[in-house]
Amino acid sequence: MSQQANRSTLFTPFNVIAGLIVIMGLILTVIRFTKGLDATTNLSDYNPWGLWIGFDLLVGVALAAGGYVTSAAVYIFGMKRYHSAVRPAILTAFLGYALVVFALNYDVGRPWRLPYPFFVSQGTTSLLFEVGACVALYLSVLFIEFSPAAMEWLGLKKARNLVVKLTMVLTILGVILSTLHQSSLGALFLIAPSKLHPLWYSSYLPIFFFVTSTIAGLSMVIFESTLSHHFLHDKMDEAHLAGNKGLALGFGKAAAWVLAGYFVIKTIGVAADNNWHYLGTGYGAWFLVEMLGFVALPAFMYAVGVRDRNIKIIRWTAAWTVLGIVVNRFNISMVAFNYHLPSSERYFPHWMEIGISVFIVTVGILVFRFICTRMPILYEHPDYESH
Amino acid sequence: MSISRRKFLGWMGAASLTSAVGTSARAASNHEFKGYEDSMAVLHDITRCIGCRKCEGACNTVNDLPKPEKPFDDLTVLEEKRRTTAKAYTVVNQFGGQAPTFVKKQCNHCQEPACASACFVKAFTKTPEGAVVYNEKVCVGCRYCMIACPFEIPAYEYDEPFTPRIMKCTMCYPRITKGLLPGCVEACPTEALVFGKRQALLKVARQRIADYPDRYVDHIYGEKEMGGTNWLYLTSKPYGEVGMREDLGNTPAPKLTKGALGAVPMVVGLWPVLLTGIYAINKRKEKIAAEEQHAAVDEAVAQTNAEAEAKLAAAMEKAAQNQEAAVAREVKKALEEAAKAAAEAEAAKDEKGSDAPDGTSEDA
Amino acid sequence: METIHTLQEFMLHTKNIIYILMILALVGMTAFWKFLSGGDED
Amino acid sequence: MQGIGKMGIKKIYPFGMGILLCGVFVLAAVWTAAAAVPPAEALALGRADLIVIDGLKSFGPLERPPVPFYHDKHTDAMVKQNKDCSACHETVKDKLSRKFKRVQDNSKTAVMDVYHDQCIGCHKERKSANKAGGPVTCGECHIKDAMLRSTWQAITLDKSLHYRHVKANEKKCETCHHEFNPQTKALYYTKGDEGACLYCHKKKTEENRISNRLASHQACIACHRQLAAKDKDAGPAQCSGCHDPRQQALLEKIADPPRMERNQPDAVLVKTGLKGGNPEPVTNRMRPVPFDHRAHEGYNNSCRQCHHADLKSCATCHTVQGDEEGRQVKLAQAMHQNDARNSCVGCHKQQQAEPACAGCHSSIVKGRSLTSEAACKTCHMNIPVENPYPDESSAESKSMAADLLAARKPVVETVPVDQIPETVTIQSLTHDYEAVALPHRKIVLKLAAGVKDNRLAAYFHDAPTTLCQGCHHNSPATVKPPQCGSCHGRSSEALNLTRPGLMAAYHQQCIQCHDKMGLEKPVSRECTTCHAKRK
Repeated sequence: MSQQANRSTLFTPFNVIAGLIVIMGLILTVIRFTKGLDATTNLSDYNPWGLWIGFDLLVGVALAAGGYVTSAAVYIFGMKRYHSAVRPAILTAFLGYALVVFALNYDVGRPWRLPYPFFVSQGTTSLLFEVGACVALYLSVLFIEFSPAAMEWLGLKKARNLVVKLTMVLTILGVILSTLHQSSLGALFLIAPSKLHPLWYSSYLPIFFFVTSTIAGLSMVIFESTLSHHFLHDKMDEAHLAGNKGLALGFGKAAAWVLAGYFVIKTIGVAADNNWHYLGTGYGAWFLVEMLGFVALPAFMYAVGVRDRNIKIIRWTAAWTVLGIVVNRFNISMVAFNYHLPSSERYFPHWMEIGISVFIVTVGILVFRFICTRMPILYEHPDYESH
Repeated sequence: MSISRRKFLGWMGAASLTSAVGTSARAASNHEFKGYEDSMAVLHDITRCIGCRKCEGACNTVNDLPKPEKPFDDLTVLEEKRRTTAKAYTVVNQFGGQAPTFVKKQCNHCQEPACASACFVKAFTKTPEGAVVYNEKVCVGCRYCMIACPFEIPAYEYDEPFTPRIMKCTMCYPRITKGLLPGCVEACPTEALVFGKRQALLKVARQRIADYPDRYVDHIYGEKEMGGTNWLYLTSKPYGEVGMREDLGNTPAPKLTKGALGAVPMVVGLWPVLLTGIYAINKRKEKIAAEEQHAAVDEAVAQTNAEAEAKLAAAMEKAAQNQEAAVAREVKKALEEAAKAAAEAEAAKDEKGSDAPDGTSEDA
Repeated sequence: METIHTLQEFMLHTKNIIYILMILALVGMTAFWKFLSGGDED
Repeated sequence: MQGIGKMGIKKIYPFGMGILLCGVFVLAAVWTAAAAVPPAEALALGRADLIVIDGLKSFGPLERPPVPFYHDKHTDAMVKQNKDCSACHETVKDKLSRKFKRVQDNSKTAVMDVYHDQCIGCHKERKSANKAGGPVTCGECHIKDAMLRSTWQAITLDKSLHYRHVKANEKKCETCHHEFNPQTKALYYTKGDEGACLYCHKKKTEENRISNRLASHQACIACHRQLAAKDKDAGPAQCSGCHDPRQQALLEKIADPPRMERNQPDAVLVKTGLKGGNPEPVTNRMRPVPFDHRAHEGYNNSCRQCHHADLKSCATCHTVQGDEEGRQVKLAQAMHQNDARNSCVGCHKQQQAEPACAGCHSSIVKGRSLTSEAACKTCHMNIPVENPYPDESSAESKSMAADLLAARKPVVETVPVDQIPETVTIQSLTHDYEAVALPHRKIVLKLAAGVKDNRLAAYFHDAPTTLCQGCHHNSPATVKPPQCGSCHGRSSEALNLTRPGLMAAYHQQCIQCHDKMGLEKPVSRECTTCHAKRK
């Protein structure tokens, strides 16, 4: 993709590695769609969902929450000072969701039937229906929200201005849809109380998932802006470069506060089902690692970073929190799921599954770079300076 | 697609119509659904099972599934613990070494099937006959049903790249609708499996427990589990010891997700109100702020002008007593000052004015 | 419309309707907000 | 572009991939850890002398976990140091206090100090003298949920053991048996009023009577020790001696000890308990039941099997109408309650679990206490006597009981062998397998052999053909019963769920009987062990 962009630096180490990953990805794709899941995954009748759901779907959607969080902050809560963060966030979200849908094609048995739930046979009692509907709608919403950038790039003034008029509606719609499917992803597991370890199973699962999604969103925006700051420095205008610090502080503060709240409701979750005694077990230890290491700790580190204006701490905490989200989603979808089965029946991903996931992430990074190097994401387009 | 869209619309019509007319399912929140009264069921009396695997064989033939590598009269298979797979709708497991107990495992045909509740294309249907049947014509292969099933029954054709199906016992739906017995029941030499109306079989089970109190555990597995199943079990050993989970609870699967699903329309209804409200409030705040700024500026301007005039007046008076030369100089000076002040004020005003549109430009 | 025997069927029926209502609601609310704030907004 | 290229390789790893990878590793580690099953907690080898010291419970909840204490270990240790029980137990009027180093529990602190000072003191002493000692720190004694298994098992003074004591004490019953005079607060003894200790000494100490536990430990151990002191052969004085199952197994058993001498009857009419309320008119009373007391003494290993509260006749408490002295259990119940251990029917039912009987009886519905009218007559013998209801205490009644018992004839003969079909070939079901030739006669003879010497069976199997009904159930007792097929259809049609089809009927009947009788055949559950595969 980016190859033809700049011939002189075609064979930078980054490009070479990315290229290799992409090639591997394509080969694995062929295997997946000719030999089936059996040949490419460790999925079994006991473990029907693996890495492609646990990471590509659950983590993917969570980390793409930056879109609605930022746009809500700026347009609904009127925090204009973060305006420069909206477009990158929207773009990340858009790519995130696009890749989620892309990844789903690998996981489901008959990808071409993915529209069936909406057009052929509506299983409205299923939370997966609800998730599907929201993701589909939100993906289109994100596309529209993102389109102005593309239009500015292509110079479609009229269309661009028209879409910009819709910003408010789209934002609110985006928040609604996100609220729904972010929480419903957690609600997916409500139907299997006998399979998910009591420490992670809770009737509050949907709420937990929604709250964590906002945490993920806030942290991801910081994380992503940090990366852009590092690698796309030359693509950023003063507003973005300047905004970067304020963003980290503002979003860091928010993240810390939400994490604190999350810690509280998680504790209440344990109390609600009286699961205290499980804390003594092996799973309990791991649960505590998640709670203290990936919730309490980042909450504190964020706070520290915000108090003494230490951007470095905030950025590393953001990265750590993002990892925390990964851990949480992995726990629910894989580690604590089927806890009752003997270890011989437990699931661990096949290298090809990991390969595909890495491939998809790489594609994401490449597309992100491709767009940022061309469209007005990290800078404001001269013709559309706001005044 | 066109057909399907027509379907969709038709369904919309039907739905809205019925909702208008009011359907027969007038269910208050405390209403309990009893399932189909005359649904059929199978009673599996574990104490009678001799582990001959005839049921497995029959199941394999009537559903023409691939032949297994070990034949069905090879009982060594029983030694390792098995589950249902895409190639075997039912398996018999052995528990305990001396005087072992044998337990048949297959789809329990829940009265409120978790698979059906979980499926986002309605691929599973609970038929009035009691069977839970699967329709591969719509299945997308998401395998959520396998996640949902508390008995870990549905299996998936992982080796099938293009048309993978979910595979599970159908209670021999095609056969029972023809008035035949399910394959396994017909083949069972000891009637460890008995096929009949669920209500009747429950009576039979209770009677057996009453007649032979020291042979049976006083519990019919499947009467209440997960809201009740159409496959019922009797046993002499505790169910936990013969590989059946006793911690599933009696909540029917749809109830587990009812709350979450119920929250969805509330969000759709209230979020717009909430968010737009917040937005409007912020907008209002900005408006007021902007107006206050304007007011302040005007005042400032007025003030400076006033001062200028005062100065001018004073100067005139002075001039009256002084000679022209001095007068002329004074007046000139004063006028300049006034003009300057006014200009500043104007400048300030412009600045503010230019700020106002910023930011708000997007929100229309 | 034949009687509903299972909670599953009941939820299917009600959710079908609710999903349609939700779509209508989203459209309707937007329109109504426009109408409501028709005066002061530009 | 340059940016990405040059800095990419430098920076992208610490950030993007680095974080993902380390995440994966952390997970992988925990994953496997979480999946692994926790190690099974090690169980200490069971001992019978495990005592849990939790005496402070009487002063409110315990602050620390109770202390597991091995009594015999300490006894042995004392012996080694040639100390005796007095090293730990005070003596109050020539009886050892069962409490440790004290006579009664005065106050919490007092009791606590006794243990702390004495136990730890002694253990420390031993240590300083560097001899084998015990724990001295809190945690070593107060073990939280200690995984210790006690093999303690109550010991019953059965006929054999009782007789050994009778012999050893030259029939001086008063050595053990006594009664209590509340006025004089003294123990005394009256010949012929002996009873089991448990009749008076109950589980818990009551007014004027110490608990059975206390009583037996005081009396038995004291006596055993005295004998030991005079180095006569004495019973055990240590916990395991009486309470360890392995030790109990080693106790000498007297094959059939002579009857106990408590002037009990040989034969007796079960009294109908006229106490409380008028007797029903003579005409519709059940015939009195002659009871072979002597024989039943032989069947049971202790009087308490039937005489659960005292040695009086059943009807004294269990009157016809019921009486609070008998907890309102009516005479009929006391005799017929089929799930009670002490009732006639209940006890007889238990006998049916014997492998020889279970083959048939396990498939007979338990619900009703009696299976046939004939069964009633077996006990309530309906043979003409001039006065069926003699006065209970009269000699007449005694003789009548004897006569009736003499008249009651066990049915020992079975259907003559030549009338038992040699083999029965089951043709009707040949499908996958050849017809089965049932070794019919062999089976009948096997059943007969099983109950040959069983008097209970001999009395209740009231006809030679009763055995046949084990398989030919629900059909008249005859040597030519109707075919199985006449009731059992070809397969279970949904119409009749309660009656198995023919194939099922056969399999259930055969297999269940083989299981319950614990027969070595069939050697395997392969169908072909009974059925020849059809060509």
